[in-house]
Amino acid sequence: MTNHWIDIKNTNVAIIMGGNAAEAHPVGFGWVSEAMQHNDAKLVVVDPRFTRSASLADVYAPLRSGTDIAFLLGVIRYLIETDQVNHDYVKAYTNASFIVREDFEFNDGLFSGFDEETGTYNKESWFYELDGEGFAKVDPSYQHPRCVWNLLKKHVDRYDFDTVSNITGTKVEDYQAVCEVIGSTHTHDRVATFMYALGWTHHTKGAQNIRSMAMIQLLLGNIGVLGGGVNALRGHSNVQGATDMGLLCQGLPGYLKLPNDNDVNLETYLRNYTPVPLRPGQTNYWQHYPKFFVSQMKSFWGKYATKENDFGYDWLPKWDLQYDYTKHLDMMYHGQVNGLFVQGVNCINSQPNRNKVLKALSNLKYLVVLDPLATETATFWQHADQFNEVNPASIQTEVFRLPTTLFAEEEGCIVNSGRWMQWHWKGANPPGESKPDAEILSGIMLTLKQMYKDEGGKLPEPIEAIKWDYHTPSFPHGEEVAKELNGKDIATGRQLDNFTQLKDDGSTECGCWIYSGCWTEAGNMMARRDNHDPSGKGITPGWAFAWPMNRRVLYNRASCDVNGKPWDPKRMILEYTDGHWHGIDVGDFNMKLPPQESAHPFMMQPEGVGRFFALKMLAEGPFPEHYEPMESPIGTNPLHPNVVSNPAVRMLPGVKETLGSNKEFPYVCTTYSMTEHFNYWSTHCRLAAISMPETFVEIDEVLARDKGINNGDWVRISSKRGAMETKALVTQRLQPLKVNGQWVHTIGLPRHGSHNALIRKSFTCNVLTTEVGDANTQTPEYKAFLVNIEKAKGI
Amino acid sequence: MDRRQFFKLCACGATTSAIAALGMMPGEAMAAPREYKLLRAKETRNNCCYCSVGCGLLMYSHGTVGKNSEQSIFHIEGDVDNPVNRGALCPKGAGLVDYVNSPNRNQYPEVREPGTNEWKRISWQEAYSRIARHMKDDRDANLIETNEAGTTVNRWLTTGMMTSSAQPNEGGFITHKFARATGLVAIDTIARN
Amino acid sequence: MHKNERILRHTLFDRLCHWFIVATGLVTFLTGFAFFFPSFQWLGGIAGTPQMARFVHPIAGLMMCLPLMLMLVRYYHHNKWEKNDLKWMLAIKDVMFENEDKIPAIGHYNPGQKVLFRTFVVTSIVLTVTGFMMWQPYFAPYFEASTIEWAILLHAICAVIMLIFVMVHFWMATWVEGSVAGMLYGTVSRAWCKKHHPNMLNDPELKIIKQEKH
Amino acid sequence: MSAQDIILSSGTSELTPAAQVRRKVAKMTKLFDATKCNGCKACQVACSEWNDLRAPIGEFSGSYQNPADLSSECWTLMKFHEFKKNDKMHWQFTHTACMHCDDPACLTACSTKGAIVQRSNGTVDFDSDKCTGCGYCVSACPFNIPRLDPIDQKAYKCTMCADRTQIGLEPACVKTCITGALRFGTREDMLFYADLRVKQLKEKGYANAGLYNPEGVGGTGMVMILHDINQPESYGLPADPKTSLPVKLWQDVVKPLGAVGIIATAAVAIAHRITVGRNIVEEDEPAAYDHSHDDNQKSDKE
Repeated sequence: MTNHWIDIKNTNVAIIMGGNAAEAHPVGFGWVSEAMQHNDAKLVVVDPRFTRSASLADVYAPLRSGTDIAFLLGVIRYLIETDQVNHDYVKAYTNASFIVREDFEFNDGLFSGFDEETGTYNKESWFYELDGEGFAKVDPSYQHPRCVWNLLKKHVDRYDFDTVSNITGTKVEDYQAVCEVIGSTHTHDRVATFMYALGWTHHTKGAQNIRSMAMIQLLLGNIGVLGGGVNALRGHSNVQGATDMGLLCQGLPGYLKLPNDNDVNLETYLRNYTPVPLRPGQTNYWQHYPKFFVSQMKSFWGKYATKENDFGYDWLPKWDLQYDYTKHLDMMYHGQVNGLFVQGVNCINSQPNRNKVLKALSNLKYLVVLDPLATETATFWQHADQFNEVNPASIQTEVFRLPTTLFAEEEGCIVNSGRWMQWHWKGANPPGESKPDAEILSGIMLTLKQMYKDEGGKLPEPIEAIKWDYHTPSFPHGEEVAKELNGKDIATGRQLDNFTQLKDDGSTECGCWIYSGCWTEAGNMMARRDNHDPSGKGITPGWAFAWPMNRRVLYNRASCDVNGKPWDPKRMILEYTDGHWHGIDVGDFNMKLPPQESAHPFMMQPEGVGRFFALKMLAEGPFPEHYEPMESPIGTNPLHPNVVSNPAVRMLPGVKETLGSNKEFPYVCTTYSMTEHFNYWSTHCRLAAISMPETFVEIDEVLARDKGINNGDWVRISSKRGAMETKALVTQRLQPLKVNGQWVHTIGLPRHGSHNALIRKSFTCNVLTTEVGDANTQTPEYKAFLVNIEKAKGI
Repeated sequence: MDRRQFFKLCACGATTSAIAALGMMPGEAMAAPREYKLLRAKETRNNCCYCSVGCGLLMYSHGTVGKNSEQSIFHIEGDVDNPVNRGALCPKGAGLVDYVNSPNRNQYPEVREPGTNEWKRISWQEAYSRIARHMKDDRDANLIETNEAGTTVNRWLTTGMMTSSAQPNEGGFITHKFARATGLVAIDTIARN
Repeated sequence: MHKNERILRHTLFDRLCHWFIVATGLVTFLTGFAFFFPSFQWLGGIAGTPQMARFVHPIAGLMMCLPLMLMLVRYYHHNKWEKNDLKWMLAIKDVMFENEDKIPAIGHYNPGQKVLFRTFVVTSIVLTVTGFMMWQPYFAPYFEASTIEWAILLHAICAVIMLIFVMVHFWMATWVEGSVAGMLYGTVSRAWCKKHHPNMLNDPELKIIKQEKH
Repeated sequence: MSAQDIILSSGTSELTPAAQVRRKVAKMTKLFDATKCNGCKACQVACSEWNDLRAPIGEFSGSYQNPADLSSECWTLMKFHEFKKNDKMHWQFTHTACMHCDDPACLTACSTKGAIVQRSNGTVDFDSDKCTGCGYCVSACPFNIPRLDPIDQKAYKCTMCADRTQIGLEPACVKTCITGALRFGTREDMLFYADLRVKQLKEKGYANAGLYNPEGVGGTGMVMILHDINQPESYGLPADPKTSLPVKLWQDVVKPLGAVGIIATAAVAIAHRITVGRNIVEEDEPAAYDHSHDDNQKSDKE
């Protein structure tokens, strides 16, 4: 979230699309409710299903799953067409006026530089035209035919109401109603917020879904202001923290990059990731990359990180490919992997294509499961009727199941969607011999260290060097690690005040630069519990700590104009008066600078502005484009039949054969979470199991009639990957949509099945889902895939 | 009073007492509400472990923090001071006490030996040693120190790690150090799905 | 000879039935009274606790009603409406004030007793049926709430009527000397018959028990 | 809690009213704003959690509504109603729990003294110690709320968290409610707030919005704001709940008449006995009668 949960109360229009806040983030939705009652806000819900969010919406529009980009680009076209654009904002704070290279093209669904063979783009042409000094050329008058504004207008021109309606299945009048409400926020005194979650990311073009929305927000001037923003409603309680901690195949803590094979040494590495400004006078904050990285290496290797050995740079593994989970699982499936650690994840229920996951796990030599609960992943080798048909004797995996603590039994900090780092305290001892993850991993690490010391082995240096100098090395306390994350001056041992004090000479250590300031000499900032809200705008500076710098609204420089005057005085975050900045939040810029010099609110970008044109950031193009899901119910793309689906999607060998066609599998299936459950955890919780004891599948009345299915009947759902049986819920909340001349039925499948918990034994939806994922993040397609459904006898 | 009257009186008295004993006596207690169950229970602040709203919790546990009492959590409700939820909790959060006390919690380190069909309880030290042995054998055999171009890459691809997105940051950082120090590249979180 | 004759009015079986009904009826009415007038909840104490009273009441009620119905069947032939009955009813004032010469002769049962009989027939059937309908937790769940409410009302009405008739029955039985003894020991004297139920002596099936003198 | 916190008690009458409240406290009311509810079930779960209730884990019953019905282990249940009106989808949710009527039919119908009471703050509570399990409250409740427990055979329902409210806290369901659909406060405050909200809804185009506070039961301790007050049935609520005719007849007619009848009968009988005396048969040979007892017994045994 660029903003935070409470800030939603300041909005005028809340758009829930690609998410279902009322069900998946209920307490967050409470702030929508607050806005509706106290700020007369309108709620717009766009979803294939009439959800519990939709039940309270002022405007609801159904759309076909997987067509969000068409929907949103149509909104952009509508806004430009009707001139409902916040021009002051767009001119000052976006790259609308920037001129794009001459060789950039978009033809028939493909951007310039596509390589058919590899299925990837050469992104060379997706860039600004530079002048002699290396700065991007701009044309503030928008006269240049290749300025971003004109390219954008041309790009979205195809998405008129009828085209959008034809693709999405949304009725034109519903669509228009949504457009009008969104458009109403283009003025300075009205703001819209978009709330999205897995409904947008679980697609083969998830990142572009979000970009499309971000572009709308830029057009309307809604980013960086109170009640606005781009608000990802993240899933798990600390998935924000896990991402901050860089627990991804190409990441390091604090959004630093894990080096790849091209970053042959530290010097090259730092050069590659330290950007140069693209416009004069930029803050270009990533210029400090070396300070962040070197300080992090000091926290990794301690005294072993010296200038002479490039601060231990070579001990970091380098990647040659993106070894995300899907890729690694594919390697597992093909017998190329021996071991897997699974920490608090129920892979066999949550990873796509269950049958493949099962086979892949069976190929392992050892599997270590750290989990508070008895998950199906740890017992994948156990036969369980039709739910897990295996022969234990034939599975040679050695499985360790290690009991871990839960939130209630440990102290530490978790980060919510609004980037609040909230410290929590231990309330009781865990059951049996359970231990926190950190203690277990320390136990293994210390044993490993000893083994390398005793026996030697391949590359023992990093294992020896890794800094484990905690008071009790076998159990690093949360407090110690939190201090390590904040960083300190090595010579004096003083905790740093914030990341501006970091140095690239090895004199400071800091585990995660964005967290710096969370545990200073003044103590644990995350444990602060002053809920005072002096401005009444929901900014509680004394409650916990929000990274970075205790800043509650990101990009807040964009809340005022170039001269430092708030666009809307009622939404003042910061204001420049009497030669100083005043305000209710920590400025997201150098507050020592006068307004004209800080008027590049997106200071992490080398050009300081928001991008309609995304340059080389994304895999499938600098502009979003509607592509059909990999399994399309209409089998074509009405915009460009030659390029049906996302051309940049990674297709691992053999995966193409696991995709079904609309002939065999005519219905769109979409999976989702329900209010009563949280993934596969709460299935072990009695109260949750009572309130939703069994999974089911939702189908519309027309399809039910055609198939002779009554409410409560058993049905069999099949995809190219597998089949499952469950009970049907026949409902009016789903409806067939007219798409490209045919009726498309959507089937809704909740994801909370389990055969090993307190709820009734059932299949999990990943029996059906495909591992094909987003071209950038590889997040698998869980929201739009094809299935067939028929009446069944039942289990 | 003659003898007859005396007996009559006694009989009356006995009857009255009998009737009273049958329930005519006044003084029965009126309906009292159940006693407030949190009196003196230990209160601990925490945050919900489910979604990312980060709702504040108040957890109530049995026992004082005295040396002889083993605390166990018996009630969890919203923290009214927390500005994000102001005491409210969703159905999942409202039922957290059953999650903490789920009958399906793991209790001990266990191992399932290859090809068998059962769990075997082991000690923590045995678990550490056996896991570290697996790791070392695999790492020593499969760590790639340089690529074809001769660049030092030090990656270990034959073991992977799915990391938790519910553990605190501190655990996350330890996890990261654990993974990168050994050369693991294939680490991922459920953040992707 | 004549003086040692006794006339059989109630067989042993009927007497056992009657006193069994008295016993179960006492429990039923006391416990029922406790529900009807919660101020008299202590009457339910006869069963130990109010909960036990609630548990016992339907069982005792059933144990009362089943033999009662049996008796009603057995006594049916005595309770047919006869010619003189109306006259007797019109002369009720004389009955009550013992102007015996003005009372028409009647048989085994007088019309007052016949009315009592009919009331017991009706109320015991209604009480049984409605009792089942409101019997928690076994039978009540099979009925609609609104049906049960009417059942409860009818049950109460019938119980009150039955109680009043039981009181009348008790009043009359204790008024007419020899009646209680008749129900206890089965026989009445010829004089008693002549006085209260003269036509009974005309019954061809009249059973006379002769007693040997000491 | 002393008797002085009770306004009404079952098994009392106008002749013998319950001890009258001495501790004057404000009447408290729970407000359920159906126009703000999204059916998340937090209230349902929080109720079970606070009151230590665990209904059996059921099965899918063709709806989001789980458990399928209220029970002695489920005092608050979210009910789901979906329908289309004027081609617009409606999904309405009803927070189903005790309405805490001002004139509670359950209390009127209760067969046991003090088993149902109305506390001075207006909440209607069951005293399971006294409950005999007759089920009269179950059939009398116009909202179909109380349920008998299959094990202890006592009636249970929402207590408005009497253990919380007595020390000044809100009920668990209200505390946990996310959207503000549930509120708790003095009756005055809640009616004031409801009035404002209904006006706001009318301005927003819900011409029939209104407050469900049925007069038939003297008003309720849980009032509800509905989109369409003319159609409470669409929320599964009775249009005109009240103490039913049979219960009223039973309490107000049959009981007093019965009492009169019984007393009158007894009075007449006693008067008759005193005035007329016993009806004695003059035997031909009175002496013979005295012997007859023993003889009769013998004769019967023959």
